[in-house]
Amino acid sequence: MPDVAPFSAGLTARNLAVARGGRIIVDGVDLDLAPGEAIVLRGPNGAGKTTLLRALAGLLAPAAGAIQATGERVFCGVRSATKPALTVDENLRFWARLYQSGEIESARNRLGLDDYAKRPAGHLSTGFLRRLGLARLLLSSRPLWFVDEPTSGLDKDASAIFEGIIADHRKTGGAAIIATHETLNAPGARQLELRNAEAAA
Amino acid sequence: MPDVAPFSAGLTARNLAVARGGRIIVDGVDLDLAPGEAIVLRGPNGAGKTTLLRALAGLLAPAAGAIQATGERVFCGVRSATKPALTVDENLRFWARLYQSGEIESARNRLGLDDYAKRPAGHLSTGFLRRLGLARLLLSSRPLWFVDEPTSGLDKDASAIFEGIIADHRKTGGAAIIATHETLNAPGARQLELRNAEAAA
Amino acid sequence: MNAFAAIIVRDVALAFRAGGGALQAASFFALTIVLFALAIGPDLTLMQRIAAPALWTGALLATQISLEQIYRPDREDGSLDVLVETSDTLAFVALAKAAGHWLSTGLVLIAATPVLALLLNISGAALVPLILSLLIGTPGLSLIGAFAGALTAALPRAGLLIAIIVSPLYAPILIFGAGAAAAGAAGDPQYSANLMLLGASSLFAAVISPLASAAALRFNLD
Amino acid sequence: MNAFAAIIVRDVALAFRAGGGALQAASFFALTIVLFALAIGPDLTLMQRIAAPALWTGALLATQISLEQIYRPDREDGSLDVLVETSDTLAFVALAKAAGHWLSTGLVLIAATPVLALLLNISGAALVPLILSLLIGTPGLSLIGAFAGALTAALPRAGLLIAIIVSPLYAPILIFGAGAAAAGAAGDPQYSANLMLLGASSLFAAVISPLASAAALRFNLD
Amino acid sequence: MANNAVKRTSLYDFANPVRFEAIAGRVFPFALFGALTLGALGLYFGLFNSPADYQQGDTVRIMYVHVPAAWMALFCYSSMAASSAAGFIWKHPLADVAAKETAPIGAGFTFLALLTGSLWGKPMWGAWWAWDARLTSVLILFFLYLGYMALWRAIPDKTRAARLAAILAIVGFVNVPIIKFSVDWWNSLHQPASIIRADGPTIHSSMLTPLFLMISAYMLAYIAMLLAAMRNEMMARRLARLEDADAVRPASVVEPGAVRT
Ligand code: HEM
Ligand SMILES: Nc1ncnc2c1ncn2[C@@H]1O[C@H](COP(=O)(O)OP(=O)(O)OP(=O)(O)O)[C@@H](O)[C@H]1O
Ligand SMILES: Nc1ncnc2c1ncn2[C@@H]1O[C@H](COP(=O)(O)OP(=O)(O)OP(=O)(O)O)[C@@H](O)[C@H]1O
Ligand SMILES: [Mg+2]
Ligand SMILES: [Mg+2]
Repeated sequence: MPDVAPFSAGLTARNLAVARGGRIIVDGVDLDLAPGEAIVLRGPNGAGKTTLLRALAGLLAPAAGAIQATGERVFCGVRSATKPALTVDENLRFWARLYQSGEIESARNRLGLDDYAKRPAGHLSTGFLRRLGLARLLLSSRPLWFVDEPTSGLDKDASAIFEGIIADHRKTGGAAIIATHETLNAPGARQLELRNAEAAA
Repeated sequence: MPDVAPFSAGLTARNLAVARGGRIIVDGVDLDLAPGEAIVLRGPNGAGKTTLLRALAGLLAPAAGAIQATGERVFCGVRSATKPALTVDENLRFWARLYQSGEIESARNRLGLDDYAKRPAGHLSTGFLRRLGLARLLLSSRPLWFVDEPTSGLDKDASAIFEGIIADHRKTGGAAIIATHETLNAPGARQLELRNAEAAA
Repeated sequence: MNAFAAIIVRDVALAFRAGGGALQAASFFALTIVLFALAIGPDLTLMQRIAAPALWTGALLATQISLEQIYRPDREDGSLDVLVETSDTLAFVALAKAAGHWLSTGLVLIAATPVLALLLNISGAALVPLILSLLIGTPGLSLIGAFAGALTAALPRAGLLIAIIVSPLYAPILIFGAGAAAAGAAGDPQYSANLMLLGASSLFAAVISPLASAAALRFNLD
Repeated sequence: MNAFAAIIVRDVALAFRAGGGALQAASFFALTIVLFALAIGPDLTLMQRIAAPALWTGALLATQISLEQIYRPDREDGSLDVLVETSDTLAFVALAKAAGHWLSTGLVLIAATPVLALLLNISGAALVPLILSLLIGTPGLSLIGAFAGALTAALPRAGLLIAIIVSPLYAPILIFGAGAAAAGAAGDPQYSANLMLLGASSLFAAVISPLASAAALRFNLD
Repeated sequence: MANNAVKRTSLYDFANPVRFEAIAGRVFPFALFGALTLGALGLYFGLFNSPADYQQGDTVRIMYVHVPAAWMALFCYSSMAASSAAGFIWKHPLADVAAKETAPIGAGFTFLALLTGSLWGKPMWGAWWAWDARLTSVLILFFLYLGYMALWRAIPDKTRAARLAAILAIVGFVNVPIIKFSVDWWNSLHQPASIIRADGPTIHSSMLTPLFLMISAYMLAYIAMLLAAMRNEMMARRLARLEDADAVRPASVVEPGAVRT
């Protein structure tokens, strides 16, 4: 795919509804994301943050409404998308090839994974596995990021690193939507609350 | 097994060393846990918190040193130990039978899972799956708890619920060691820090 | 309900859920026979000659592919920790797991046998010894298989390993089982001798497997 | 290296890692034959008669049990999201996955065939058509199988479904393949006809499978 | 497990790795030399200085390679199981390594028996392979070896691999007689054992001399190969440990603020 110049990157959703397991989870969402902007998505458990993120990232077909994205999108969820049998570097290399971009070393180094480069991902601790998953955002070099609970399992340093990564991403005109329950230091980020968690059937 | 009276429950570790993947991860740990006491275990990613917890819980054989536990132990890790194909209630019932104790309803209700009682665990959101995992602590009605990153993925209400559960557990003379990166409101809990994380080979 | 029963009940329930292992084993069994019949082509006498061996081999393969599911999922989702926590003697847990596996695999295979026997036009007289041999032999398969599953519980994909580990140990049961089925069909006096040896093999497995499995599980917790 | 190659390389690498699927298929194949021989009893003439069908059935079963591993792991660990994100046309991804599967399964099975042919003492003259039929047929098995895997990627344990979906689709390949091997060994003129039909089936699969798989995958991302 | 602690200390006295290195270093050359000379002698007697079989002709000479190999296949599996048991009970690394390194050697002998056997079979039975009892049981034995080695390979953590593989070796060993019996039961075409028999050997003595020369040669070769392999493994492990030692700084519990050094 042609790499869209990050600057023009943006996203709009109008009257969006998303279903999961045959049930409408989120409904009537209107949302605009401008280049360089960040949205922190909050809400109680089961509110539909993950569902909404996946829909905005184009991984779930909307049940109703429309999504318009200028620029390529990357979703980074709770599942790290790593192969335990492959080493950290092998996982990174595979992603770099898929996205046809990114330098492995700089991404690995940025997330403090250098010591683990040759270790199988299956031997990483919770937090380091999370870091490896987040490294994919850097490799993708795509403008629109959708990140689900990035800092859960991360220690203070790693959380700070991630906040720095988001800041840099926005400086270059990238945009991000981040779902989290934790305090996240993202200056000037819009806070968006998902309410009325569905009462289960 | 005979249910040890909670009051007498305690744990001591002397000069404990734990290996993982054939490598010594944690070394020279001396630790005392008295009835009614709680320890919050902190430390950077990869320091060995999970490893230490599993060893103290009796799930990893120590490489050196000794552990003495009076009272039964229960470990609650990041993996929720639930079966996605079984409903919330079925998962709870199975545990209740294994531990030969606990009322399903009260545990389910305490963690706000009532709406999901008849739903397959595989359809739960991150946070609600975590809640289900934590419910096992209540069902076990064992005095010594070892909990790994309990509040990651939980919303504020759920975190508060968990803090309440710990408080009640301590009131009845139970004790707990909790590994976490997040702020945890546990009055009078001892803070322990794991340091000198290994630099990987 | 005590823990022993609880484990069996849960595993059987899981096996019969959508995507569970019970019907999978049965269908794999059936398809093995059907496909093999297709490959051979229409030759009734030949069919009859190889019916018992084919069915026994099919049952063994169907069991083998289900072995990975006995312990690995429990290890991955943390359930194994809970089982270890709550058992004084892990060998009983291992026995319960093996029993659960037999109820949801061996028994199902036996239930499917008559239909397949019809397909391979096995006579009613030949069917009885076949079923009997399976009834006596399959518990041994589940027990030995559970041990292989316990050994490899910590490995992400152990199918290969399990197959290699288990096949030599399965050889006696297969030989006596298929032998009994064939002898029984032919009215051969060796019939009862084969059944005895088959039963002995299963009993032997019932003694060794739980202990060996328990020992193996202890080392697969980290 | 482009994405298409990257996917193949990674899948083959994973398959040959300890616990990977490649050797698993081969050993399952070999053990199927050995166990079947044990079940039949030492009867060389009978074995020779059923060698080709047994080998073809074994190869098909070995392929079938590996199908679940094509897409489900990627779906579970989130890799499938990444594959979808990074591909303009998902059909190419599907083709790459099928190719990777054949390289790490079909090819390995073919490599193992000569040794097994020895055990079933198949003559050299009969071996050539057998290998040839497998070379032409197994890609079809991988392609069709990958489609079944894509359909069931979202199911925790789809072995049953895959077997049921795949077997009717495999029937033609099995019939033409085993037919070709047998005809070739007997110097039967139908040999070439069988091979033609076999090749046609594989080609057909090569056209349909990637498109169908891509469509199926889109519905399995939730 | 309590009494093991006692045994363990005493065992370490007898077989600590360092002393093993020394002993192995001294024994190895003799074993190797003996293996080569006896092997040469055995082959000489076998090929040139013993009668051809009246019905098998010169092909009978394959026996001098084949039979000892077959016996070693069985012997190696027994010793593998024995050292596995020792390693499991006394947790002694040397025993683990001995078991681990015996496996490929035993598998090698097994393969040699299979190979020479089928080479022998071609002239004898007109087929490379026959589903004869002994052939089949040796084939199954070969699978037992493969399973054991595959398990070692699959588990990265050496200590855990040792324990689990030991369990497998022991279970397999207990089953060997059952397998052998079942296969014999299944088929009894192969000629009856004519060397190990209550009424003594029936083979001509001029055949026995080279046979026993070859058997002792195989045994010495096994010892030599085992010692060499064990030494390499021990060194490799020490290297790995050294690498880890400076790479790994284990963590420990400290009260907040204080940093443990
Ligand atoms: C893969 C092929 C074969 C294998 C694995 C095999 C296995 C064995 C084994 C395990 C032994 C030693 C055990 C014992 O002596 O009780 C043995 C001995 C022997 N085998 Fe084989 N065998 C094979 C093929 C053959 C063939 C083709 C012949 C020739 C007809 C043959 C003739 C003998 C003889 C003469 C002995 C030693 C005398 C005796 O103990 O009976 N073997 N074989
Ligand atoms: N695969 C699924 N099938 C059916 N329902 C699902 C599925 N996944 C999630 N749900 C339901 O959708 C609702 C929203 O789930 P979602 O994961 O989006 O919530 P969330 O806001 O991310 O919660 P959390 O903060 O716990 O992650 C929940 O009620 C959940 O039960
Ligand atoms: N199964 C394993 N095999 C080998 N090494 C492992 C294994 N599990 C963990 N480790 C290593 O042990 C060390 C400690 O891991 P552990 O999970 O205990 O850390 P942690 O303190 O829990 O980290 P986190 O805060 O990220 O959860 C890490 O360096 C990790 O690489
Ligand atoms: Mg979520
Ligand atoms: Mg941890």
